[in-house]
Amino acid sequence: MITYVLLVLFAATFLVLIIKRDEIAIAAILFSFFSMCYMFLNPEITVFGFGGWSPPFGIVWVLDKLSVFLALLVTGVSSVIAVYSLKYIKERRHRYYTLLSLITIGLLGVSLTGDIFNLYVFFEILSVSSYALVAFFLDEGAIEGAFKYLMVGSVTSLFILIGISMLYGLTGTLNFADLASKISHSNPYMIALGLLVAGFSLKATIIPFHAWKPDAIEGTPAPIGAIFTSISTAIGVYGILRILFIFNLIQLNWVLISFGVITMLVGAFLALVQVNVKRMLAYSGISQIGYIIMVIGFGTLLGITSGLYHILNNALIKTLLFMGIGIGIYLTGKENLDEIGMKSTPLLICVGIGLLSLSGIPPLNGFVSKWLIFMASWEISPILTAIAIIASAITLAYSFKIFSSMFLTTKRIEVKIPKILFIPVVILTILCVLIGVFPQIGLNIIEPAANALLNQNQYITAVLGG
Amino acid sequence: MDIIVRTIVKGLFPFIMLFGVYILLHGHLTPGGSFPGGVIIASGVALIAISFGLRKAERVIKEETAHIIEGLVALLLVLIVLFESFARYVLMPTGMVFELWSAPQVLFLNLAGGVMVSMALILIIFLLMKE
Amino acid sequence: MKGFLFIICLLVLGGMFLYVFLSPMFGLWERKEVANYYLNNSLEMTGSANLVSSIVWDYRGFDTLGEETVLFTAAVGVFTIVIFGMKRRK
Amino acid sequence: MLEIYVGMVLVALIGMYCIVWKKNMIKKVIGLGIFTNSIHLLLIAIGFRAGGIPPIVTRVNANYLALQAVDPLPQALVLTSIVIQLSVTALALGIVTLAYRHMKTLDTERMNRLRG
Repeated sequence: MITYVLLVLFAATFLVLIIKRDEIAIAAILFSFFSMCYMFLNPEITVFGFGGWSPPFGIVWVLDKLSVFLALLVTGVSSVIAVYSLKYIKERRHRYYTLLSLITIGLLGVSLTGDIFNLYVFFEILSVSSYALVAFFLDEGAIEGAFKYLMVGSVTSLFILIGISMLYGLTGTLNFADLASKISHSNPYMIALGLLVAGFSLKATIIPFHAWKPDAIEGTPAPIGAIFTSISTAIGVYGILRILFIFNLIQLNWVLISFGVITMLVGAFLALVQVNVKRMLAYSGISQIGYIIMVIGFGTLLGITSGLYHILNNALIKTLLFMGIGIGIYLTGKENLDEIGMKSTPLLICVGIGLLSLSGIPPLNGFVSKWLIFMASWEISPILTAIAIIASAITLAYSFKIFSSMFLTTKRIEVKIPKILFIPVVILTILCVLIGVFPQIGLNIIEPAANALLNQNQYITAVLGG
Repeated sequence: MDIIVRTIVKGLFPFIMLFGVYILLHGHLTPGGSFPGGVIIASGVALIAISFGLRKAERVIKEETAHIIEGLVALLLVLIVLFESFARYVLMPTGMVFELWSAPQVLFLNLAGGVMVSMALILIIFLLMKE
Repeated sequence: MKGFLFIICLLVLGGMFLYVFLSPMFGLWERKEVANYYLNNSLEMTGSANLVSSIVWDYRGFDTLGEETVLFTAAVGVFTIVIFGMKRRK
Repeated sequence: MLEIYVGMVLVALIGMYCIVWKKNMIKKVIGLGIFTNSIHLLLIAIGFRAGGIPPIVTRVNANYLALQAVDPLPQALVLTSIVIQLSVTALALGIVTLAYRHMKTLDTERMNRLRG
């Protein structure tokens, strides 16, 4: 089943430039989303060896609940964005769609792979195509931001390569399950772990590595900004989770908690002072990732569940906000806060719902995961809950700032929103409200994923035991 | 570029190409394979582009054809690698070892990979040289 | 002053690397079960005399497919960036 | 073995220093190349074996190859990572040529001031 998904996706990327029709790429991404939904239904872990080789000798893709949940999220968001950018991108659209489907392949590959070097190769596909997309709009800001992102990104992915070669030197294998059974918690392994986590935390934009994001997002078109803030950060967090899963270190660790808290606060404060809408959303994405990293540092089942739930919600909200504001930028052509006022009630409702759920207002999905986060942090120590509440108060402040500047300012222009741009926004708004009102939908997706993360030997026996 | 470089490049070009194809074809017997072979072929074309200018190099291979060849060969590569367990029946490793046909699958994939590498590099060289 | 500080933390990083590389268990052939498997029976399974090519294209062919797409991405990416840069300047 | 690893770490540090500290864009790209090549050196050094022969099977060394040959797996990883480094450098040089066309300078310091 996986080979058909990959065949369709690879064929789409290679044929869009030749056949010069973008619908192939959209159809391929949608097909991969539906097949991921189908994959999610069968309960047990499926293992697929490429070329028919058995796990430690060939490359293996392992579809346990966590990977399929992330693949579902990734392909879902990129299919919504593929539909949205059909109208949003006006020139050079074939190249845009080639790079978009390459990003989808990279994200899908990183989330489903069971081999550490294959993880690096797909992480590199993802990075190289996002370097190209960052420099898509080619004014001075984009070029400088793209070059900085390229330099920082390739240095950190080289750190990942050093970590991989250390692990190969120490254990002699490249397969996740084989590594997991051979790793001991002695010092050399900890240094390799540190390098790998540092490499992945760049994509997840944790504080020391977050500088590239605002400049990069300022230069990219809005749909790609949505991809960067929502799913490529989710992949960074997933990389950290998978590495800790291999090292069997999913327990209370104060390093992650402190990084999460710093990222949460710094991201929220910086978001408050921004003028450019895209930069503000970028910083807000950074602070949401701070929540997730803090909660993952708890290592408890409730912590992991709330972290994964917040990844899902953050992806939905950020994509909704970027697309809603993208419509504003598309119509007014400007990106600063005080120039994208619009007079259109349907858009007001959708972006309003997105902003409300960003700041965690009860009936919506942001509240559900924020509530889980507060409960998880209450178990560990009340101070963390207090900090989390302060950060979500700041989130409320800057989301109101966006709302007022877009819909309540005096100078608003009469607009008519094109259909293709508006349907994805409506779909995501309905999804946000649905998950907010019936949180059980999200839970029965995320509960098995959190359990899959916590017991490692089930994974090992599935892959190696056969 | 001046006349000396042009005559030398004109003389060397066929041998560079021949050597690149040789490395490509014998990827499974001798060291080297799809990447060194592809790079040597691309460097031959780059020599032509540098010394004779882009118009002459376009006569060797145009940019659009490079795109099309790269897309199609990549598709072929995807088909074989993804369905490798079936492809192995067709491209069975024949009994004879150390001859050209000893590993048809590795040979075929080497060729496809080499063509893709050389087409991609030619594209990048042409694009970076465009004024 | 900042340069000096930066060189210090680079040396610390290098020291960490060296600590791992020179640790006793690093690169021992007893631990390399996968590599010994390739050395012993890759000629029969794939028929190719060059073991590195047999790994690159047969055992880990999917890695090389992924990496050909990286090269394809670079070609498309440079194509996107350079062509538009020129048109805009005219 | 000690001198290979020490050499690799030194080259890696030089590469990192060059990436971070040099102002000119092209020098940063060269520093990236140095850093990547030091990692390839590391990968090959992991597959090292005293008195090892290249992992190519010939009629002569068919029987004693398994005990003499160097480890082929890191060499396959190096092939892959060389091509990845090639594509990152190609993209970086694409961006550098564009930056020079737009802003007539390759010095990242002045580029920051230009953008304000």
